[in-house]
This record gives sequence, structure tokens and C-alpha cells, in this order.
Amino acid sequence: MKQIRDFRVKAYDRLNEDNYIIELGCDEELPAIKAGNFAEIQVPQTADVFLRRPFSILDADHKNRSLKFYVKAIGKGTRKLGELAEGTKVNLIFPLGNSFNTDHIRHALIAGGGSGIAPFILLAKELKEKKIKTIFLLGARTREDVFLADEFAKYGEVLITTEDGSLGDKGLITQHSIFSKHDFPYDKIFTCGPDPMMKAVARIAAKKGVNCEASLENMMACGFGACLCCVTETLDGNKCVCTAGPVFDTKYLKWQI
Amino acid sequence: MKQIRDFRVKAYDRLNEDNYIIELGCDEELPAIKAGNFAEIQVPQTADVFLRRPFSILDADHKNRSLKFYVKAIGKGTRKLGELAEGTKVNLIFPLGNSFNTDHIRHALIAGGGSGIAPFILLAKELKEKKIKTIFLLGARTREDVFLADEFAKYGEVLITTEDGSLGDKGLITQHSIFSKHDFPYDKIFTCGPDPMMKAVARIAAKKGVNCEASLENMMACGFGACLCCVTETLDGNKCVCTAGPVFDTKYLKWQI
Amino acid sequence: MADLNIHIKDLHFKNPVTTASGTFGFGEEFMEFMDLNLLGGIFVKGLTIKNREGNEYPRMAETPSGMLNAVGLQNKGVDYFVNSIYPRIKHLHTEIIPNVNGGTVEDYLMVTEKLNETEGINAIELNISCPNVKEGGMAFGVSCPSAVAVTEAIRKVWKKTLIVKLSPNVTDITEIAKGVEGAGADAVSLVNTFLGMAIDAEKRKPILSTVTGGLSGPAIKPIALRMVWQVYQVVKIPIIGMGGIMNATDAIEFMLAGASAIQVGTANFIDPQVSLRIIDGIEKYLAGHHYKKAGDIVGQLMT
Amino acid sequence: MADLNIHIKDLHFKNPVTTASGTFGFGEEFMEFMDLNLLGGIFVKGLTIKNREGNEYPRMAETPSGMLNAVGLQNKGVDYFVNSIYPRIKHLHTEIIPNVNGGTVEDYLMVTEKLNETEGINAIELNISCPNVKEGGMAFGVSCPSAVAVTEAIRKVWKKTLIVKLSPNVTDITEIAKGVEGAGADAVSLVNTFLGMAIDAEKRKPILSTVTGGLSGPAIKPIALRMVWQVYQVVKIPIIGMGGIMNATDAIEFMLAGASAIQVGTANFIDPQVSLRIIDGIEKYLAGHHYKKAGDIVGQLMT
Ligand SMILES: Cc1cc2nc3c(=O)[nH]c(=O)nc-3n(C[C@H](O)[C@H](O)[C@H](O)COP(=O)(O)OP(=O)(O)OC[C@H]3O[C@@H](n4cnc5c(N)ncnc54)[C@H](O)[C@@H]3O)c2cc1C
Ligand SMILES: Cc1cc2nc3c(=O)[nH]c(=O)nc-3n(C[C@H](O)[C@H](O)[C@H](O)COP(=O)(O)OP(=O)(O)OC[C@H]3O[C@@H](n4cnc5c(N)ncnc54)[C@H](O)[C@@H]3O)c2cc1C
Ligand SMILES: Cc1cc2nc3c(=O)[nH]c(=O)nc-3n(C[C@H](O)[C@H](O)[C@H](O)COP(=O)(O)O)c2cc1C
Ligand SMILES: Cc1cc2nc3c(=O)[nH]c(=O)nc-3n(C[C@H](O)[C@H](O)[C@H](O)COP(=O)(O)O)c2cc1C
Ligand code: FES
Ligand code: FES
Repeated sequence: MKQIRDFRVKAYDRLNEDNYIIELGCDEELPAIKAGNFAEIQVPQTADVFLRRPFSILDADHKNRSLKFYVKAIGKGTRKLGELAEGTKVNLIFPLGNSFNTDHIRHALIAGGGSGIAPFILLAKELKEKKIKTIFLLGARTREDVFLADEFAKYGEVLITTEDGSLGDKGLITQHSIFSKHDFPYDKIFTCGPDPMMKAVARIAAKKGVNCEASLENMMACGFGACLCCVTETLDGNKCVCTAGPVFDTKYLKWQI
Repeated sequence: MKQIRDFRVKAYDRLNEDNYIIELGCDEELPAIKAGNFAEIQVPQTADVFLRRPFSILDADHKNRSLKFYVKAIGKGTRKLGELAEGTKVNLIFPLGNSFNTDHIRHALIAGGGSGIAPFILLAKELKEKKIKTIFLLGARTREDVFLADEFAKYGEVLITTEDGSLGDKGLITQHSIFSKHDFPYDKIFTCGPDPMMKAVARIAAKKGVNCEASLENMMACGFGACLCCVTETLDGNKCVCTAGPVFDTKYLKWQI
Repeated sequence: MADLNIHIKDLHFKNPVTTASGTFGFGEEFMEFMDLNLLGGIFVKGLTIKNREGNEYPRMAETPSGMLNAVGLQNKGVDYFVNSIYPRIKHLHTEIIPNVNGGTVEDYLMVTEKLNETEGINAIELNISCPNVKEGGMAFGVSCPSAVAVTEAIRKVWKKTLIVKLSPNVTDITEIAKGVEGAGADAVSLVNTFLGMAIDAEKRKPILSTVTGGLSGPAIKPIALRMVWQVYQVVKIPIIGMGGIMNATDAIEFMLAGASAIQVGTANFIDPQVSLRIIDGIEKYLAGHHYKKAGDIVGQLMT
Repeated sequence: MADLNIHIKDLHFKNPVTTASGTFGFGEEFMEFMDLNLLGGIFVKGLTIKNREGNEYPRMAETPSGMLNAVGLQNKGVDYFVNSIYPRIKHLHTEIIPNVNGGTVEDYLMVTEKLNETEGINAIELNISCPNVKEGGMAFGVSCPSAVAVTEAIRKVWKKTLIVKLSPNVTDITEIAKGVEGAGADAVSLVNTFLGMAIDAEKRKPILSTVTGGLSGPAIKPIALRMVWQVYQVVKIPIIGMGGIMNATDAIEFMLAGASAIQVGTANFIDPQVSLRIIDGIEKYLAGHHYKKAGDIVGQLMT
């Protein structure tokens, strides 16, 4: 059940200058939250931000009634959200969107590019609970852009690629050797990140005949299906990323791949 | 010389729920500030306030490089300005406007109505320095609306009227007995407050042949003569309250009195 | 408590607060957030005769105190509405008002005829002001003769309440309002969005796939309010006002300017429950100012 | 460093950043805040043939991301400008451009003729778009024939650069722009303010003494930008763009849409030094994108 609820800033975890984790707490019990769900956050205390901003739910602590979000500061809203005093009221609409499908998997590959890692902590937890073996492939520009690797390591092997080779393999995520090895044991790929990277991953998945789900980050005005602004082209025509997604089976998307 | 300068919130003095004194500090030396001058404050951290807001300078501490403002919270900007965390950056344009004329006075009467008291602390200091005897007449709706009476008492006798009689004489400021007494020793009246009250005071001053200066609070867009929005009608036509005022000799104003 | 009812011919709003077409889906998107039966009415997403996929992504840009949209009337067509959507929402105790669109007068007529056969629909809103479609849409609403022509044509076939939604992208909105009144409209609703544009300076590209889009939100409120006030001076039919309404005070301003009812649009995206707060606020205002009914403040601006 | 110079016939802006009429006084109000010589130009407060007291107070209302004004061209008349104000500011190394107003074509002509005799003035801006005066003003700018007529009349007597300032309160701004281009304008500036209104719901009264006023500020930016882009498609003369410019990015957006220069208006009230920041920002943008001159980005939006 979707909620509109006031939270309060509990704490920040500053990953580096532009990246942070924000923890928000509330008084009532949290509803059920699934891996892939997101929240529409109303950024307070600024004249520059009119609409809410969507963020994947990084983690949900039902006992402490708090949610965590990983945020990369790229503009007005994401910067302001990183500067609030402890205790500041922040209004959320959540949980929104669909979730990843973890049925019938034996071995999962999670491919997160750049800041596209937020939905994967909850997913990692779900996969672990289901005892599904998981490998994490994190791609970034440089070592400074690799986040949460230690966290993911709790749930499976972590492989890293950086474009400049400063950490892990040098190159793009799709150039990692696991894709060229003869042995490709994964029967499901989950991906999130920049569009070109997700398309490249989807292309590989298609070639290998492996099911692939991508979490999209289109521009949204509402987040709950009212405005029809956030569409992506699918085999069934334009679909709202906020309600039909954000997670899509890549076969269903009309990506030129 | 007018300045555009960042200050920081140093402290609040909460007078009651809707009235407060805000102290703002800066790093550089303050310019000369005269009684009657005001500042245009950019209210930070809110989507609701587009333009700056004008406030009389209540007090200036040159040694500690801080300014004080007395604010009555009546709307979006004045409420937000009362809720800032210590250290919040606040931008000011100051000092703006003209000042009171304290030349050739023997005995001054200061008549402040409601929240129209802000310009009178600096004026009281100036009058005291010049050894000009001063009496303060403060009018308000109820005793809860009388502010800074103790402060003014440092500079002269304080008389109070309240509409409900909860403090001092009952009635309007202009109904106070000093105006009806045969003996009217004052040769200058300074007034600030709601328009009808200032007009009534000006009427009495005219009748008694005493010079009267009023500090006006018209709506301003800029505060420094650029927009021509803040005019008041004078014998010389429309004049900007922000540059020709805020202090006017009431004889010069085209008030229907 | 003040009487909040508003009647416009066959249409009965239990209060003056309705939701604007294209910002409230078909109501269902808001069911988890509120009791829809509390609303005066719901203007549902624009309908066309055939399925429309709408414009390409990106369709949205945030602007100061507002947003641009270029949805382009994405909808599954009037038949799908009548057969699949309406049956799911017709039980609601609030007026459901379809928003009728077309590229030609014939299109408008065809959509209207489909709705004619649908029981429970007491009014349609003729959208002659959509800035986001290549054909028809706003083109009808920015010229008086074409606005009159389409209104007259629909009037002939639609006997229940006919609301014509005006475009603000005109030199003189009073002329168009008078025109459609003369052509038989029972009410006008205004305003639709303003044609605007947003640019990504770094990429040197428009943000919207269609270059231009429709501006909505509080940014446009002062202009919308002026238009409602101007139209109120010249027409006798009721006005349904909108454009940047975010709270009860905004709504009351529109009513004072001459609107008998109002529509809440973009505000729904930011606070899905805002309409209920607006109803509450109007009630409080009426009580506080000792008005007996909502209609008593309509056009009561003292100028 | 990129070349920032812009030439429009006799007019030479050392950079594309100028200040908008009515928002920068006669420059003197800003001398304590900045070195005025750094500006491309200063469009001074609107002038009329006789002294005008302007409209009654209140003349201002704040709106979401904007403001309404109803100043009504308060000024001491063109003679006072020529004899008393101009001598005080003519030494500035920046273009001083008078903004010419009138109730009739004859008024406009008389003001222009007074300026004709004033050395150092290389351009005038014909304001046919002021929404705040009862006679003339916007009336000229919302009809193509009258816009053309006043432009033609002035063109006959004013030989130096003639800029015509367009009203956004029209159905089709391209038609008016083409009209004044044909009538001999050397440039168009757009937009003036949008006709809007603000209401005090508690008092049930308009906030402005004139009921309606002109809306400016970031709220109007998306519409202004769209109009500049539309006009750029149809005229060959340069465009001076404005409407809600608050920073360098906004200014660059207007230039990409087709403006050769820009005017900063309402932003001056909030940050009197904003124009200098905008000049800096444009320089950085040009350098960052490897442009040789400011003119290279004009109209370079990739659509
Ligand atoms: C379902 C979903 C989940 C998301 N999860 C996360 C998350 O967990 N962590 C995170 O950091 N971000 C996430 N995002 C992206 C996040 O919403 C945007 O970064 C944010 O809205 C930007 O706001 P801003 O005010 O900082 O940027 P603005 O100042 O509004 O814009 C800055 C620049 O970024 C561009 N931009 C803004 N939003 C988007 C977008 N959604 N897609 C592409 N470009 C955009 C703008 O065009 C502009 O060029 C998610 C988005 C979606 C739709
Ligand atoms: C020279 C000058 C000195 C001032 N000094 C002080 C001071 O020392 N202390 C103080 O508390 N206030 C002072 N004021 C008034 C103060 O500027 C306003 O109260 C403030 O701008 C209101 O801002 P807001 O955002 O809270 O109100 P808003 O939310 O903008 O408005 C709330 C309501 O107040 C009305 N309003 C707003 N501003 C004014 C105004 N200037 N005059 C009349 N009605 C107005 C609005 O129309 C509206 O109805 C002064 C004003 C001037 C011009
Ligand atoms: C995303 C979006 C979609 C819209 N779709 C329609 C539509 O289909 N038909 C219509 O008549 N108006 C449509 N509108 C216009 C609104 O109904 C309304 O006229 C406009 O948004 C102004 O009101 P507001 O400022 O309160 O949003 C749409 C507006 C938005 C923001
Ligand atoms: C207070 C005020 C006074 C104005 N006076 C004039 C004027 O005298 N002549 C004129 O052509 N435009 C005048 N304008 C319009 C501005 O020059 C400009 O066209 C408009 O404000 C839009 O730009 P902005 O959004 O950057 O302010 C005035 C605007 C304001 C806000
Ligand atoms: S964001 Fe509004 S429908 Fe998806
Ligand atoms: S407030 Fe702008 S001139 Fe006085």
C-alpha cells in the first residue's frame, strides 16, 4: 500500500564529495518493501526544486523504521538533499514501482554501472535469503566511483571494472572477462546504470539467451502513474516506468540493441 | 556605502510565538549605520519567497560585527527567517534608506504602534548621545503585543497604551493623556506603526504645530530605487519610500489627515 | 457548514474542487491516497478516437515553480475508456468528466458520440487547447472561428453539460470565451497549459522531444487568474478555473475572480491528497467569513 | 578569451549582457554595487513625453518565482532625461539605450525626436508592450497593423539603431516580429511582461491598485524562451532576449534559442551584481565549449 509520510533525517554516510547515503526515520511501521521499489522524495528547504525526486530504496530497516537511500549529487535536488540538518522533515511517497523477479534462478549476475547500484542491496538480500548464488560486477569510471563494494561482498563475489584501470579490470563493464569466458553459469542478469551500459548488458544477455532485468531511471513528474511523463517504449507501446517499471525484462523493451 | 554581504545567524531572542529578534554576524567591519536605515534580507531555504524582504535595523554592534532585527512573523518570509539554524548564511543589502533628523530637538516624543518599534532603538541611542530628553509611547492591542519596553526604559520614560487595557492606559495611542494635557513639551515626534495610527499621530502633530517624522513600511521589490514599486504620494509627487524614505516629514506626505 | 454544491446543468459537483485532465489519470491512480468520493469531480485524461502512443520520451522538464509536459494525449482511445476503464470507476460518487480531443471536427464528433451512449456521464470537456499535438488541439482554441465551429458541431450531438476548455495562448481570451458561449457551451474551463520550452545548455538541445511543451503549475497562476477574471466580465455561463492551484487560498482566489469551480492539476503530482486539503480550506474560509454557500464568493472580488 | 562583442548597426555591446528597462533605473542606483562600464548596455527606465506619476500604490505583488508590477511608466519626461539625467551617465563606457513610450504615435514621435538631438545615444528601444498604462503601450504591441504603423513612423525619424520591444500577450508573436522587421526595425527585444493578477483572498481585493499588472521573473522563462526561439525562425534581424534570466545558464539558453544579446530584469532586484556574474558565466561557457565568439552560440540549439 502506497504511503505519503513524513520522515526525519537521521544520518548521512558521506561516501565522497558527490555521493552519500541518507537515512530517514519515521514513527510508524514501514509497509512491505521489495527490491526495486523506489520512493518519491520531496526535497525541502529550496526554491529550486518544484517536483519530487525519485530514488531507489537502498535499504529498509523495519525494526528501526528507517529507510536508506544512496544518492549521487548531480543537480539541485540531489545536492540539497545532502545538506539537511539532522531532524529535518522530509516527505516521501513510497513504496512505488514494481520489483525484481527472483523466481527460478540458480545463479544470478548483478551488473551495476556507476551510480546504478542502489536497488541491488535489497536484491542481494532477497537472493541470499532464497539461497541463490550471486556475483556482483560493478563498473565505474575510476576507483573513486566504486561504491558499496564491501557491502556487496557480504552477499557474493564482487568483480570490478574501471575505465581507467585504477581498480579491478580496465575497461567497460561489458568488456569484463566473465562475459567472454566459455563458461557462463548465470541464468539471470540484473542491471542498473547508464542507458548505454544497460543496453550493452541486455545485448549480451540476449546473445547468451539469458533472462535480463533492467531498472530504468527515466525523468518522472509524479512517480505513481498520473502524468504519463516517464514512458519507455515497449513491445506493447509506451509504458510508464513508474508503474510498469522501473524494472523491465529487457526483451520487452524496444531498445535498439 | 551600500553593501551586499553574507551574514550568519548568530542567535534568536524569542519574544513570543510570533515575534523575535534575530542577530546576524559577519566577518568584515560594519559600515556606518544610522537610525532609520533598513536592510533587504534574502530569506534562505524556502521556495515561497522570491524577493528580498525589508527590515529596519534594530541595532548594530560594530565591535562584534553584528546586526539585530526585530521581526514580527506575519507571512512566509518572516516565518522562515525565524526558523533558521545557527550559522545559516543570510545575504543582506544594507544600509538602505534615509534616517531620522535629530537636529535642533529639545524634547522628543517617540510613538511606536504595534510592531513599529524597530527603528527606535538606534534612534533612542542617538538622542541619548545628543542628550535630548525623550519619552516613549508604545501602543499595542494587548499586553502580549508590547515589546522592548524594558529596553526603551534605558533611554527615557516609557508610557504604554493597550486597546484592551491589559497594560498601561486603555485605548489607542493617540488617546493617551499626554496628547490632551495642556502641557505638551515635545518639539519633535517620531512615529512608526500601522498607517492609520501614524496618520492619527501626524494629525495631532500638525494641530500642535510640532514637527513629525514617520517611518513608512511600503511593499518593496528592490529597496534601492530601481523598481519604483514602493512609492508614497508627497507634495512633490510619487516618491520611493526606499530612497526618499523610509523616514518622511509627515507634512511632506499627501496623507488625508 | 456552508453549502458547497455547484450545479452546471446536468452536472452536480458536491463541492467546487475537481481534478484537472491529464493530472489525475482515471482516478484509480489516487485510490490508495484518498477517498475519491469526496471530490467534486474528476476530469479524466484526454481521450481521442483511436489509441495514441503520445510523444516520444522525454516528455517533461521542471521549470521555476512549474513544469513543461509534452505527453501528447497518450490514451487507449475512447472505446477502451467506455468499455474497460469507465466500468471500473462509474460506481464512484463523484462526477467523471471525459476530456474530448481530436485532430478534426469529425474526430471530436466521433469521440462525443461514443460518450453519448455511456450512461452516468453528465458532462464532457472539449479540449480545444492541447499544445502538445501536431494536428488539431490548440489550433482550434487559438482562433475564434474554429473554436466556435467545433463547439457548435458538438453542441448539436451532445445534449448534456458541455464544457469548453480554453487555451491561454491567445491575445484576447474573452473573445474566444464569448464565441464558445454563443456557440452553446454550458461552461468554459480555463486555462490549459502555456506553450513553453526548456533547453539543456550543456547539451545545446531542447529537453523535450517535441522542443516545446505545455507549462503548468504555480508559475502560471497570475496569468490564469487574470484570464478567469477577464472572462467573468464577459460571459454569463459558469467558469471552471485552473492554473497553478496549490492550496485552498489559490482556489479561493480563482473563485473570487469568477470561477464557480476549480480544477487541481500539477499539484496532484507533488501532494496526491492536496484536493482534500483544498476542500477543507474552502470550508474553513466560508465559515470564517460567514458565507452560506460556496457560490456566494464567486466573482466577489472588490475592484 | 572568446570575443564577446555584439554589433547591431550603430550599437556596440562589449558583451551580450544588458539590463532591462524599468529594472535598472538609470544605472546610477547600481553604481555602489558594480562598475557599470563592464555591462554590454543599459536599457534605462521607460520615457514619455511628459512627466508621469505612474499608477497608485500598491504597485507590486510577489508571485511564485516571479512578481507583478504596475509601475505605469513613472518618469519625469524625456526632457528631464536629456537635460538632467543623461549628462550624469553619458560618460559611462557602455551603451545607454532609452526606452520610448507613448499613448499615441505622435507621442512616440515626439520622444524620439528629443532623443535624436542627443549625442551619444546610438539606439532606442520602442516599447509597444507596456501592460501598465491605460492608453497606448501594449495596445500597440498586440495588433500587427498598429505595431507596424508605430515602427514605420519612428523609422522615418530615427536613423540609428531601432529596437522594437514585443509583447508576449499575443496569439502569434512571430507575426508581429515579422511585421516590425518589415517596417524597418533593426532588432526586436522580447519579452515584456505578461498580463497577470494577484488577489488578497482575506481582503477579497486585488493586490495591485490597477487590478492587473505585468508578470516578470523566472516563472515566465519557459514561455519567453519559446517565443525567442519561434521569432528566431522567422526574422533575420537580431533578437535581444529576456524573461526570467537569473544566471548565466539562463542567458545561454536564450542565446542558443536565438538571442544575440540578453537583458537582465527582475534578477537585478534580488542580486544587484547578477549581470557581472552572468558575463563571467558566459565567458566560462564559451571557453569550456571552445567557442571563439559569443555570436557562435546564437541560435545554435540542435533540434
Ligand atoms: C526509479 C528511479 C530511481 C532512481 N534511483 C536513484 C538512486 O537510488 N540514487 C540516485 O542518486 N539517483 C536515482 N535516480 C535518479 C534521480 O532521481 C535523479 O538523479 C534526480 O532526480 C536528479 O535531481 P536533481 O534535482 O539533483 O537534478 P536536476 O537539477 O533536476 O537535473 C540535473 C541534471 O540531471 C538530469 N536529470 C535529472 N533527473 C534525471 C533522470 N531521472 N534521468 C536522467 N537525467 C536526469 C537533468 O536533465 C539535468 O541535466 C533514480 C531515478 C528513478 C526514475
Ligand atoms: C523599510 C521597511 C522596514 C521594515 N521593518 C520591519 C521590521 O523592522 N520588522 C518587521 O517585522 N517588519 C518590518 N517591515 C515589514 C516587513 O518587510 C514585512 O512584514 C515582510 O516583508 C513580510 O514578509 P512575509 O514574507 O512574511 O509576508 P508575505 O507572506 O509576503 O505577506 C503576508 C501578508 O503581509 C502583507 N505584507 C507583506 N509585506 C508588507 C508590507 N511591507 N507592508 C504591508 N503589508 C505587507 C502581504 O500583503 C500579505 O497580506 C518593514 C518594511 C519596510 C518597507
Ligand atoms: C502532465 C499533464 C498532462 C495534461 N494532459 C491534459 C489533457 O489530456 N487534456 C487537457 O485538457 N489538459 C491536460 N493538461 C492540462 C491540465 O489539465 C491543466 O489545464 C493545466 O495543467 C493547468 O493547471 P495546473 O497548473 O494546475 O496544472 C495536462 C497537464 C499536465 C501537467
Ligand atoms: C518593475 C518593473 C518595471 C518595468 N518597467 C519597464 C519599462 O519602463 N519599459 C519596458 O519596456 N519594460 C519594463 N519592464 C519590463 C522589463 O524590462 C522586462 O521586459 C521584463 O521584466 C521581463 O524580464 P525579467 O523577467 O528578466 O524581469 C519592467 C519590469 C519590471 C519588473
Ligand atoms: S512519473 Fe508520472 S506517470 Fe510515471
Ligand atoms: S523598492 Fe524598488 S524603488 Fe523602492
